[in-house]
Amino acid sequence: MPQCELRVVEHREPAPEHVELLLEAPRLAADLTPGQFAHVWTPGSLRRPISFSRATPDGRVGLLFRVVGAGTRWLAERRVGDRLDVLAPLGKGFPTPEAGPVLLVGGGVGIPPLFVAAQRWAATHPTDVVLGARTADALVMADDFRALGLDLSLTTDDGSLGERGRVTGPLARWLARTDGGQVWACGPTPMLAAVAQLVGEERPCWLAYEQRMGCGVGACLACVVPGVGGDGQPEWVRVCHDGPVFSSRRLWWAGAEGEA
Amino acid sequence: MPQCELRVVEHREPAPEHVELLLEAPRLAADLTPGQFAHVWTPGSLRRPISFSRATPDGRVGLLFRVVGAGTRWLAERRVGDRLDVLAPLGKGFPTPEAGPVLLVGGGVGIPPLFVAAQRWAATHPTDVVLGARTADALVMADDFRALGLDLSLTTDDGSLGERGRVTGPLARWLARTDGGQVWACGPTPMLAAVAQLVGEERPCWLAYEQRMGCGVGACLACVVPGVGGDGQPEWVRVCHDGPVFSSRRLWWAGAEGEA
Amino acid sequence: MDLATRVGAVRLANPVLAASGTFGFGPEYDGLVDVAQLGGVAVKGISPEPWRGNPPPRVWETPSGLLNSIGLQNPGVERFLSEDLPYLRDRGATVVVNIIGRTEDEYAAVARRLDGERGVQALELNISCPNIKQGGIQFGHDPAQASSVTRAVKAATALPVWVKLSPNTHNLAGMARAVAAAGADAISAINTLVGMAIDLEHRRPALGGVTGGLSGPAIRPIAVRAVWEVSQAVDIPVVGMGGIETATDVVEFLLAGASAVMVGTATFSRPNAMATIIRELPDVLARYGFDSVRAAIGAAHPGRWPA
Amino acid sequence: MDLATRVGAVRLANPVLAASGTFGFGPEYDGLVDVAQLGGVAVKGISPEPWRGNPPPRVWETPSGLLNSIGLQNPGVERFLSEDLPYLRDRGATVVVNIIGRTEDEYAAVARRLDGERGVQALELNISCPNIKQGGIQFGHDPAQASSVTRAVKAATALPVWVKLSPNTHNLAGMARAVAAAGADAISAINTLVGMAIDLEHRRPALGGVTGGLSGPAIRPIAVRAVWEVSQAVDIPVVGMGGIETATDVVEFLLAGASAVMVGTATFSRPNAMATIIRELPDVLARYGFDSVRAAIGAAHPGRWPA
Ligand SMILES: Cc1cc2nc3c(=O)[nH]c(=O)nc-3n(C[C@H](O)[C@H](O)[C@H](O)COP(=O)(O)OP(=O)(O)OC[C@H]3O[C@@H](n4cnc5c(N)ncnc54)[C@H](O)[C@@H]3O)c2cc1C
Ligand SMILES: Cc1cc2nc3c(=O)[nH]c(=O)nc-3n(C[C@H](O)[C@H](O)[C@H](O)COP(=O)(O)OP(=O)(O)OC[C@H]3O[C@@H](n4cnc5c(N)ncnc54)[C@H](O)[C@@H]3O)c2cc1C
Ligand SMILES: Cc1cc2nc3c(=O)[nH]c(=O)nc-3n(C[C@H](O)[C@H](O)[C@H](O)COP(=O)(O)O)c2cc1C
Ligand SMILES: Cc1cc2nc3c(=O)[nH]c(=O)nc-3n(C[C@H](O)[C@H](O)[C@H](O)COP(=O)(O)O)c2cc1C
Ligand code: FES
Ligand code: FES
Repeated sequence: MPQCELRVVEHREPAPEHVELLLEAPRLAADLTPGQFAHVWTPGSLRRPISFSRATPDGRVGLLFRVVGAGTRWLAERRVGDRLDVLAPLGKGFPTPEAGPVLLVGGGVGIPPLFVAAQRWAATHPTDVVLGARTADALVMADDFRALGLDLSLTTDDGSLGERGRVTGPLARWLARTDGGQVWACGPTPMLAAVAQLVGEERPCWLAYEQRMGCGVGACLACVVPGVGGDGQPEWVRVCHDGPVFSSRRLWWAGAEGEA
Repeated sequence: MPQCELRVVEHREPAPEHVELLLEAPRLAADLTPGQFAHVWTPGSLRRPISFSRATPDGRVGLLFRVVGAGTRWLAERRVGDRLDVLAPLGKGFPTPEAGPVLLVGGGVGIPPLFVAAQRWAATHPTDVVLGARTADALVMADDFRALGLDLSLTTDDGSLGERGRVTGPLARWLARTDGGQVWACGPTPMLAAVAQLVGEERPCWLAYEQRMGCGVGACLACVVPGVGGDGQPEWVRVCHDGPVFSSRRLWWAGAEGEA
Repeated sequence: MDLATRVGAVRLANPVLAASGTFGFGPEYDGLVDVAQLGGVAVKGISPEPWRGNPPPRVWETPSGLLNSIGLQNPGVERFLSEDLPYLRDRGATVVVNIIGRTEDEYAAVARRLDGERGVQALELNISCPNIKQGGIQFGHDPAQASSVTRAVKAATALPVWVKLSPNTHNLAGMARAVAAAGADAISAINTLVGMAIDLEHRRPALGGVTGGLSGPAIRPIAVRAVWEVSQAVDIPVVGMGGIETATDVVEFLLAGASAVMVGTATFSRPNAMATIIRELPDVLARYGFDSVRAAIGAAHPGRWPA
Repeated sequence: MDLATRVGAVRLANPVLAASGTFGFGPEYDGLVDVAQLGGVAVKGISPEPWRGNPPPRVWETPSGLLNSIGLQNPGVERFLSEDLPYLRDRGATVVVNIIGRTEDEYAAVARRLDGERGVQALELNISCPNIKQGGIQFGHDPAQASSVTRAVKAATALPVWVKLSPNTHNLAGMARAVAAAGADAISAINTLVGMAIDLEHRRPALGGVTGGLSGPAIRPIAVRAVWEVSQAVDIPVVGMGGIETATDVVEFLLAGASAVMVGTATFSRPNAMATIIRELPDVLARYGFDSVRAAIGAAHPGRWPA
């Protein structure tokens, strides 16, 4: 988990208010586990956690983010040739899938880490993809998934693209028609809760979580969410170090507590 | 005393670690009194006071400063086309000189406001100029004064340019050889104290002071130096509003108190 | 959008006042700030006789903050009335006179002198300035003394009395309860925190007064917490301040429980800060679902948390 | 340049320690920070039994500052000893164990358990954390209670005891004198200030714990003042902290009277902050005319002002 200065080699705007920075980082591109993130320096007291959005064969990694505040605005202003100070790769990503089909369920800026997963495993595992967003404008990376030859189910809250509604619609249908398999999801916490509930306890379900972070490396205990301890009792788990990807069985679903 | 956004039209580096920004400001260029200053926005809690260094017939004013900290560093990075947010002109400048010779005594970055004075009055008043600095590198604007046809006495602490020593040497000689006249000075506070003492009470002596400022407009009472009240007793005077130019008679020389 | 608000009996066209000590008496900002458009102006602290204040340097910048050790220099109440008040009064500004004293009697003397003066809408009792050695400050953390000086001032004037609290205590709620019980009409919070900086080059404190008061965005979290605590401890209104720079900051203070706010340090950097805030406040309130200033006051208090 | 310093009997190779709660127990920063090169490491606050801490969100950024409400989550002293201490001990780090409790007995219990443990060089008594409701905090502003808990801990261990003070009081000097008289070997100053922020969108406090502790450069002027005050009030050494980011900041704390410093929040943004400071400290000391860390300690105190 080294600290490094990575050069920006491409600056894209895949959608309004969304920016993807491509960084030169051959070792990261090779070693990265899907779902891992970079803790990126921005001005102020804290870094910003951003998941990797892609890892290319020519040694680049991507960070795709929505501009929501001062930190992401500053990041969006970085230009080709600038260097980003990042701690990466951080956290535990998605596990190597078990045999059988995989469903990737991504919501909004939860989509990017799933694309890394698709890059890594779509060739060896039958993979379906459900992507959702509030509107067509915020549904990123669909073309990237298509370029891997994957079929996509798209949903938007307002019906401006794909099916009107939430990702849970296509998810429920996939669960109904598929035997076994596993579900990997990333998106807003309420979406993850809904996904976990629908998938239930039968099939493996892995979820990439968000929480406000301090250190990003497990030291400060800022980024906790409620998990289940070895004794079946609630215990805090750290998104930065124990996650951000957790088995749904490791998470405590009793209350909304911790769903920032 | 309006707040305005002035465009940078020229960026010069007259000496190492010194920058002069020329700003488009026709009204200021026409109305400015020598010794007045601009309170310039820089990032952080406070603006930075900088004296005007020149006012040109084609409607430009100058700010010449030494890079000493974060504020002046930020200012030094402004480029042609950028806009500066300034409050100007602020404070009371040098008065219109009385009949007779004028000696301008400038030290370091105290030199610039005296150049505005020379621009304004050298044509109508016999003017001599003493400029001093620590080293040749920090002695700015000598060529500007020469371009007005003025004779200069130069001093440097290390003798790297002109006479080795302080401005008080040439000043003492001028006082000895000149009947009447008046002395205008700007520079570090210890220099001003030495000038005031040498000139004494006989001749008018006007000094442009520095003090750490808050508001710059007379409201916060941050920028005080010890002055003499109407009753002959000490009273604080505000550099930003009552000055920065004071008659030496208005200042209290008893102690070092207030000599920041 | 309805920006009107009240601090007890004092009605304000909008909730944005200039904070004491940062706006002089108004004329200094002539041409830059139209005092009639502000919610009001709290003038520099006024004592019975002129005070000299501290030796310079009196200000020093810190990260997102400002240290000052003005030391409450002021012209005294008589010169304030004859020379300074007329500017604000003539322009119809809402004037809050910040008062200071070395003793209870001095506070009461200023209050008595201001009682009935045309153009003064309220008094703000500064029992919290960290910049004077004797007087003032000891009232700032002793509930009994704070209560007693409040009572003395209330007895000396019919004007509404706002008591300005110091954050340099662990017992803000206790202080608030004490002065409320003593008859305070409102509470101003907060004054500056005691801080200092060292001038490394000269190997001595950067400020002439050695320590100074810390203001600016650096202290905003402390100010928001103070407003939150005080507004839930007492029933009288709270005027919040500390590091406010934008309309968004104002909404944060309203939600924390402030009925009005003051802007201090921000004016140094942006003389038009208050005007900009007042212009942008309607949009920001609307963005967070409020249709008036009043609706936002205390809207983040526990009883009102959304499910 | 001689960077060595002492905090009482504890000798440090350099004056830069990691601040409690910001550096975990060391392994989290493995590969980023070499703990053996630091002056020392103050580990997360340790209680007799595990503590759960506060609900998230637990951090929120503020101007030049950080609010946290971790709530002292920790594994308890037994798991600390078996699982966490070995990493630091094996690398030869100087370890200061920050201890917390709900009662005097709990503090004493942790101290007693740590007494004689190999790899522990000192205890740091956290009587000042603003993030727990019962316990801890009330010691933070009552000299009598602070004195009593210090005495209890001293009686339970032969280890040097540093008492960490809260800035949320007007009586820092009194607190320092009380704990010094009770046998404290050093004073750590400061812990965080109580602050809060409102999440406007959700109309509720931004932190799960409602209020939190403010750290970072925003509080540096308050920390410098605290070190200044405390180091002149007592004869025991002071370990200064609050907003330190650079070697220049360290020199400011030394001149204010600190014998060593801790770096907390800065590590989040720049994990290499402490290493950079240690590397640059010799040059910065030299620039201001010092030939050792020891020469700079208290060099801005009144008795030593240059003429
Ligand atoms: C593991 C992880 C991976 C992420 N991956 C992505 C991604 O690939 N693309 C993307 O657009 N966003 C991602 N996010 C969210 C992203 O971190 C926030 O949008 C970003 O921190 C906002 O910073 P800001 O300064 O622009 O916004 P502000 O709202 O001004 O930030 C204020 C503070 O809150 C924190 N914060 C705000 N929103 C979030 C959030 N949703 N999660 C965690 N902290 C937050 C910020 O880090 C900062 O400390 C991820 C978050 C986590 C925890
Ligand atoms: C009326 C007046 C006119 C001035 N004219 C000039 C000029 O023409 N050219 C020039 O180079 N400098 C001039 N100065 C000094 C200039 O204001 C400072 O050099 C500048 O503010 C330093 O800012 P900084 O952020 O770079 O330095 P820092 O040292 O980081 O500044 C820290 C704080 O101290 C204040 N400060 C630092 N030095 C001074 C100083 N000498 N006087 C007042 N405040 C100070 C800053 O404004 C800031 O608030 C003038 C000062 C005054 C009062
Ligand atoms: C230079 C200066 C002078 C001040 N003078 C006074 C004063 O005379 N009386 C008072 O009650 N508060 C005084 N204050 C405190 C402010 O009114 C205000 O409470 C504090 O600065 C916090 O607000 P801010 O962060 O917006 O500046 C002063 C503050 C500053 C910066
Ligand atoms: C996330 C976080 C957790 C902290 N936990 C503790 C703690 O367990 N015990 C303690 O004494 N101080 C704790 N502190 C306070 C720091 O040790 C330090 O006193 C304070 O943050 C000021 O230093 P800084 O500004 O360099 O961070 C914590 C601070 C932070 C930011
Ligand atoms: S962010 Fe510090 S433990 Fe996760
Ligand atoms: S800087 Fe405010 S009065 Fe001069």
